Amino acid sequence: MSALDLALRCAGADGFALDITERLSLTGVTAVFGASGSGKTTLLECVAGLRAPEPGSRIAFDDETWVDTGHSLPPWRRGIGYVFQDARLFPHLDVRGNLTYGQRRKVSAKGPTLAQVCAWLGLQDLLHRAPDTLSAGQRQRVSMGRALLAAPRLLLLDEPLANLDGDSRRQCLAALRHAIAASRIPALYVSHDAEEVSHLADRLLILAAGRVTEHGSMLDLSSRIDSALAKDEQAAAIVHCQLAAHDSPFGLSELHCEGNSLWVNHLPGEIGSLHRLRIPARDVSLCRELPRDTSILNILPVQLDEIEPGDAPRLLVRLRAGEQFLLARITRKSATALQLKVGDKLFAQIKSTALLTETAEPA
Amino acid sequence: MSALDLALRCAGADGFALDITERLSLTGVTAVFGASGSGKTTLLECVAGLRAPEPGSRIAFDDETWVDTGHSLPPWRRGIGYVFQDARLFPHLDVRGNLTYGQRRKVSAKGPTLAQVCAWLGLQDLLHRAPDTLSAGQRQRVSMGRALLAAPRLLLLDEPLANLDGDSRRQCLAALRHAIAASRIPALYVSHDAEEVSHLADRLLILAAGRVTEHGSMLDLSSRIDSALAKDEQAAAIVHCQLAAHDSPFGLSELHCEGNSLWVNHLPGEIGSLHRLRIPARDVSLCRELPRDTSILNILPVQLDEIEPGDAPRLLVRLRAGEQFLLARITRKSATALQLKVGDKLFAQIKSTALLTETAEPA
Amino acid sequence: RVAVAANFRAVLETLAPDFEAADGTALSLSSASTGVLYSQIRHGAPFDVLLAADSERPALLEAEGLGDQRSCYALGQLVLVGSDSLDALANPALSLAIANPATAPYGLAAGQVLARPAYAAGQGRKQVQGNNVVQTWQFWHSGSVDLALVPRSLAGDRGIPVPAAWHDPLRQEALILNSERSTAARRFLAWLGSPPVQARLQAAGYGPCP
Amino acid sequence: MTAAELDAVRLTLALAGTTTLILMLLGTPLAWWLSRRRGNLPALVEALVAMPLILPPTVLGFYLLLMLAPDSAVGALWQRLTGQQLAFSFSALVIGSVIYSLPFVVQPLQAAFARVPTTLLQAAATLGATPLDQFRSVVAPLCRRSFLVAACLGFAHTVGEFGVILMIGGNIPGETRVVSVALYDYVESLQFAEAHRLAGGLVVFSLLLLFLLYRNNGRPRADQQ
Amino acid sequence: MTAAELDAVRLTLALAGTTTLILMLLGTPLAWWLSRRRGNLPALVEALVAMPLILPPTVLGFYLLLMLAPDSAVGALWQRLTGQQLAFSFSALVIGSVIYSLPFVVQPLQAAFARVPTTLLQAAATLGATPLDQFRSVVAPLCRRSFLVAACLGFAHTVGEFGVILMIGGNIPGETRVVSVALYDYVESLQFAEAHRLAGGLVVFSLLLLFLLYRNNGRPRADQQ
Ligand SMILES: Nc1ncnc2c1ncn2[C@@H]1O[C@H](COP(=O)(O)OP(=O)(O)OP(=O)(O)O)[C@@H](O)[C@H]1O
Ligand SMILES: Nc1ncnc2c1ncn2[C@@H]1O[C@H](COP(=O)(O)OP(=O)(O)OP(=O)(O)O)[C@@H](O)[C@H]1O
Ligand SMILES: [Mg+2]
Ligand SMILES: [Mg+2]
Repeated sequence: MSALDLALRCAGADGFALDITERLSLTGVTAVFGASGSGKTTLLECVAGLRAPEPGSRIAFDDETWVDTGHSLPPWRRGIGYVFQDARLFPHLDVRGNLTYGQRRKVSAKGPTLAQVCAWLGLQDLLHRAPDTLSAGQRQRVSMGRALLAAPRLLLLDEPLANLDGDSRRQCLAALRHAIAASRIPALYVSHDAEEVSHLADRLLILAAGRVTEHGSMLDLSSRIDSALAKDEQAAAIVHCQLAAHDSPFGLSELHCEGNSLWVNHLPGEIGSLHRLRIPARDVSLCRELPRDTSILNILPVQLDEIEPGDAPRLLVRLRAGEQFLLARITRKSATALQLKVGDKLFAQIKSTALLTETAEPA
Repeated sequence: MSALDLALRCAGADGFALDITERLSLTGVTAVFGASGSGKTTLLECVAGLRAPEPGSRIAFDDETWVDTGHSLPPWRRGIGYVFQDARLFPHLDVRGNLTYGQRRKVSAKGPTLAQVCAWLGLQDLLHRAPDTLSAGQRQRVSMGRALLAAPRLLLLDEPLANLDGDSRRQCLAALRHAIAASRIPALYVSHDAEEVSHLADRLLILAAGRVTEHGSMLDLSSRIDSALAKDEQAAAIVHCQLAAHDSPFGLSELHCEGNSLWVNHLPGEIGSLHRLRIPARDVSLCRELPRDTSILNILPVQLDEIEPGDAPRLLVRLRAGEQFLLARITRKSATALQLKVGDKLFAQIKSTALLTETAEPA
Repeated sequence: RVAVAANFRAVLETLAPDFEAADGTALSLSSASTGVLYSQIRHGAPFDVLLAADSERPALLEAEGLGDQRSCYALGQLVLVGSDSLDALANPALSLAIANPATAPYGLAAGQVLARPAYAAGQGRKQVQGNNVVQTWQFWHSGSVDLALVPRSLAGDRGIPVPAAWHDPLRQEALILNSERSTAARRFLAWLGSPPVQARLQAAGYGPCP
Repeated sequence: MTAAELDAVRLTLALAGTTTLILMLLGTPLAWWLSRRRGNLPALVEALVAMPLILPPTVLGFYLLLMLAPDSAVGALWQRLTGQQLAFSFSALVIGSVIYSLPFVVQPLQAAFARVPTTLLQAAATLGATPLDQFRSVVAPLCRRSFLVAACLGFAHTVGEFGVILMIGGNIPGETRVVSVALYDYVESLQFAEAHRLAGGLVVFSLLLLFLLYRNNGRPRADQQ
Repeated sequence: MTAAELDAVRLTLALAGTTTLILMLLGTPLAWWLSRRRGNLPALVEALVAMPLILPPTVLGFYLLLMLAPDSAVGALWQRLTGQQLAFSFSALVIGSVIYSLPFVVQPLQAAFARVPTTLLQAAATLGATPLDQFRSVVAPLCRRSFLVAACLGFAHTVGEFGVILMIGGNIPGETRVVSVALYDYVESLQFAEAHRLAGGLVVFSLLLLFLLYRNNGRPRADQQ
């Protein structure tokens, strides 16, 4: 399996140093997460060859050595597509010129067409515009299109959706997912938005002060209550399900998960296909009795597996549903009132309106 | 009452034209909302005097005429603080030099001190750094600090938090709220994030293709199911409550709202003080019977007031609780199953973990 | 204040201390080409005496009423450097440098020499023009040309003289300019014309005025 | 070094220094104006500024001489105001050098000013900086290197100039006889040893000066944004 | 215009054109190198490039003449290679003009190159552009105006130059007698009417050319970022 081997050290100002020794699997999307100033951009720049790591560092992409002692493959031969945090459009070219800049220089014959990318990102009407007449969101979308059109072997995305409103964001996210899935380009994706990440990412790399604190599959990490991810307001579990039926009149689909039904927004796909669902911990509540006459469609029998210790006002609990796990965030007050303890049999209520988020690829 | 009077026309590329005739009240924060390219930045630039609107436009700030036929007060005499979408730090000055640039030129004696601003925004360790050694989020925070230190009469914020991770975002949001409340500077705040906006804003101005589609108080707009806001995934109602008790052992506070108790994260404040709570529609579910033995602490008896028409898979319903309103987003399937109709008496379940968000000012 | 043609400056500098010692008047030498000096004097340059490299421009200045007592202070002598014989002028294979006939009297004289029927055979040669005699000499001195027609004052004893009859006389004339120091100027010219000084001029390569 | 040469050096430094100072004072606002305006008038002014480049120095000097002579308007005015003759004075040299070297100062400054991002000026304006203040606190530091280049070109060119200076200065020792003219004199009077010495000194001195200047004012990162 | 003047004009345009072409070809990579490196060597090279500014043209011409003469290393090599003498040839004029005008081309280009944001070059590199390609597709278009300024300064200065040209060219009609030399001759030989005519023609022509150039190449927005 292809992988990106990193053994990196790269110092920044004021004693900051990125220090990473890691093997990143190169299928699908690896999300890079971390606080402001934790070294995400530095990592991407080292991988792109825009910043020189300290001597002794090594970067290898598949069997190709990119950086080693006394050797550094220049950026223009690494075959990467970089979407910068600032869009960095060429001010002397119009949107079309910017979009096709990489396309005209690409080495592989693959890659989407200009028309495709414009349709995905909604750029059709902007082609003749100069970059300085674009709004910030428009610039960001052009920058994404430019990287996609270069048909890279590795995508590096540095908060590409930061300046976009909800709708554009969803549209661009869909475009990215599509492009990545269609051309099977691996990607490193920096984002501050856990929800965005869970839509897209297969693996997660969490940085703090220049070091990797966690690295693993989205699935594993997201069902743990002690990961950095769990601290986030957007903490969510990911479960595998099978598409069981479509309920067209109501625009819903029925999924089977460990023998139970889950109703979610209509999913494209054939009956029997496998899907991954993201279930935010804050959308899950617990009852001892099966609730009736409620607007909540999705109720799963679960067993309490683990309770986050500590005396914060809110707790994360891990729930076992068959072979899989859910997370629920509840108040400590409720936990006490319900006298929750490990092993309890409970019902987890999940609002189906929250279950709208299928993650990256059919698992 | 002080107000910003706008009668603006400003053309952009490709037939785009900002066209606004509106009187914006100048107390607290007015959020400016709208899709990418809808003219938010254009509006702010016209107000700041960085872009010249077409002849015939008028801008008046309180009794001061800023723009009128044949007259335009230059930007440096408008007393504004502008946080740009791109940070626009001065590359030849270090962070301290950037922060104090406006401070050294301010006319009023008011405004926070350098030390205060650094503490609010976490800039203490960056003071001697050059802008090009900062991460994107750090740059954005410096830019905010620079605007605050200029002690402006009007703050213009163009997505100031776009590049920040969750924690920094919360910290900066708190800093902004604090600065705005302490110095009573009115602000226009562009954001794509409904949640961010509801924390901060008192009023909302929604733009689409250069025109105002909605303008009103956050409270009014957020309880309507037909507003543009309601379409957003983050749609939420805002309710007034009174602080009734603190439950220190569990880190919660009890609020009274129309005779019912609501448990929320511990709120600073005295018993009896008034608060505003944001209740996201997606966190509210409905039952016909009072649920028991559930982890959901907040259950309000409500009456169904209005159901969003149409046949989308999900509906927004408006619920009356005494004199106030809640919103709930449920599937059409549930609505049908529960046979919901206007006038029904129901129970609204609200996860208390979702109720963490007090809005801008004590109402 | 003496405005002196550039090619006479070096000689005058060696003589100047003598005059200053004898007369007690300090000399201030300003040099440029005669053409430049002419323009400057016409536009108010504060000089007392002009030592030109020709007779034409002092005459013009006198006619314009800017000075008087025009007199010849030295006679130029043309020599050929780069060959032992004047016959070399007939050889088209040898390149030649002369001063610009349009601006320099030595150039004019050189042109007259070359116009002699005896040297018609040399017509096809490569011929370059110096802006002035010094540049002409530098052309030859740097080795860029084979021959040069230059003043004897520059060539020293290296060249072979060209008979003076072959060209118009190269009268270098002085002019007393209108200024309050004209008596000192007259003393200077008298000193310049005195036999011991004239003898030293001849040693430096100038002929006596007729 | 002889006393006369020392005189010439002193005079050269005074001339080049004064000229550069005036050039910077005059050229900066002119370049700023040119960099922010477009249209026929600025294009014409720009072309006019470049004119001295086209004319051979002596010819330019000749026309300047006509302009500054006592019987000209400028010369007469000067004489009335100061009681002194303008042509063949140090002031005339300064005027000539300023005109002659103006393009060397204006052009690099203008190119630099034109590339200062408007966005930064806008940021400064919103922070209360008037246009003059914006120039002082943003444009000037960002264009530090171009100021250096402009001053160097202006200074060096004034030092090296001699056609104009010879013509309107008159090569008067201690008054208008600068190093370049002295050097010219040496070469013209075949005093090659002296010429080599003076030229060598000039070259070594300038080389050292420029080297130090360029080394310590490399390419500051800040200039690149 | 007389035939001789026409000859001189033709020659001047050929000389200035050739020189500008060579200057741009030579000066561009040199300026690029200087703008991207810092240290002692670049500072020294930068100072050396500025040297011709310091020396009076005739003096510089004198040294160049020594350098290009048949018995010098350069002159001899040239003669062996081409069979022709270098001094007093058109080629010599070109060499002299190139050396003399180099700083006018290198300095504005260098200042412009130094201000191209590295971030844009990085973006180009990630899109597959080699350094040469980056230069061609990003730097060159962004510095369009500075190229114009550099070429103008180089061209104009070559047109106006005459000290060096006179010295190494030898004022040979039709071969090395350019307009500036012709103009100088007119002034020197008191043919003022002709001088005025030629100078006037030169000025009007250049003014018109520069005016049109500057007007149509105003301050493009793209240059400002
Ligand atoms: N060019 C640079 N030179 C020196 N230090 C730098 C440079 N760029 C960034 N740094 C520092 O290195 C650290 C990591 O910066 P980096 O840009 O990688 O952070 P980041 O994780 O991308 O943050 P953000 O989310 O704010 O973009 C920060 O402390 C920053 O100040
Ligand atoms: N300088 C300009 N000249 C001409 N048109 C412009 C200019 N800047 C923006 N526009 C156009 O005007 C419209 C409004 O742009 P504006 O920047 O105000 O949008 P915005 O609402 O701020 O968008 P975003 O959320 O993407 O920043 C867009 O269609 C944009 O392309
Ligand atoms: Mg970053
Ligand atoms: Mg915007």
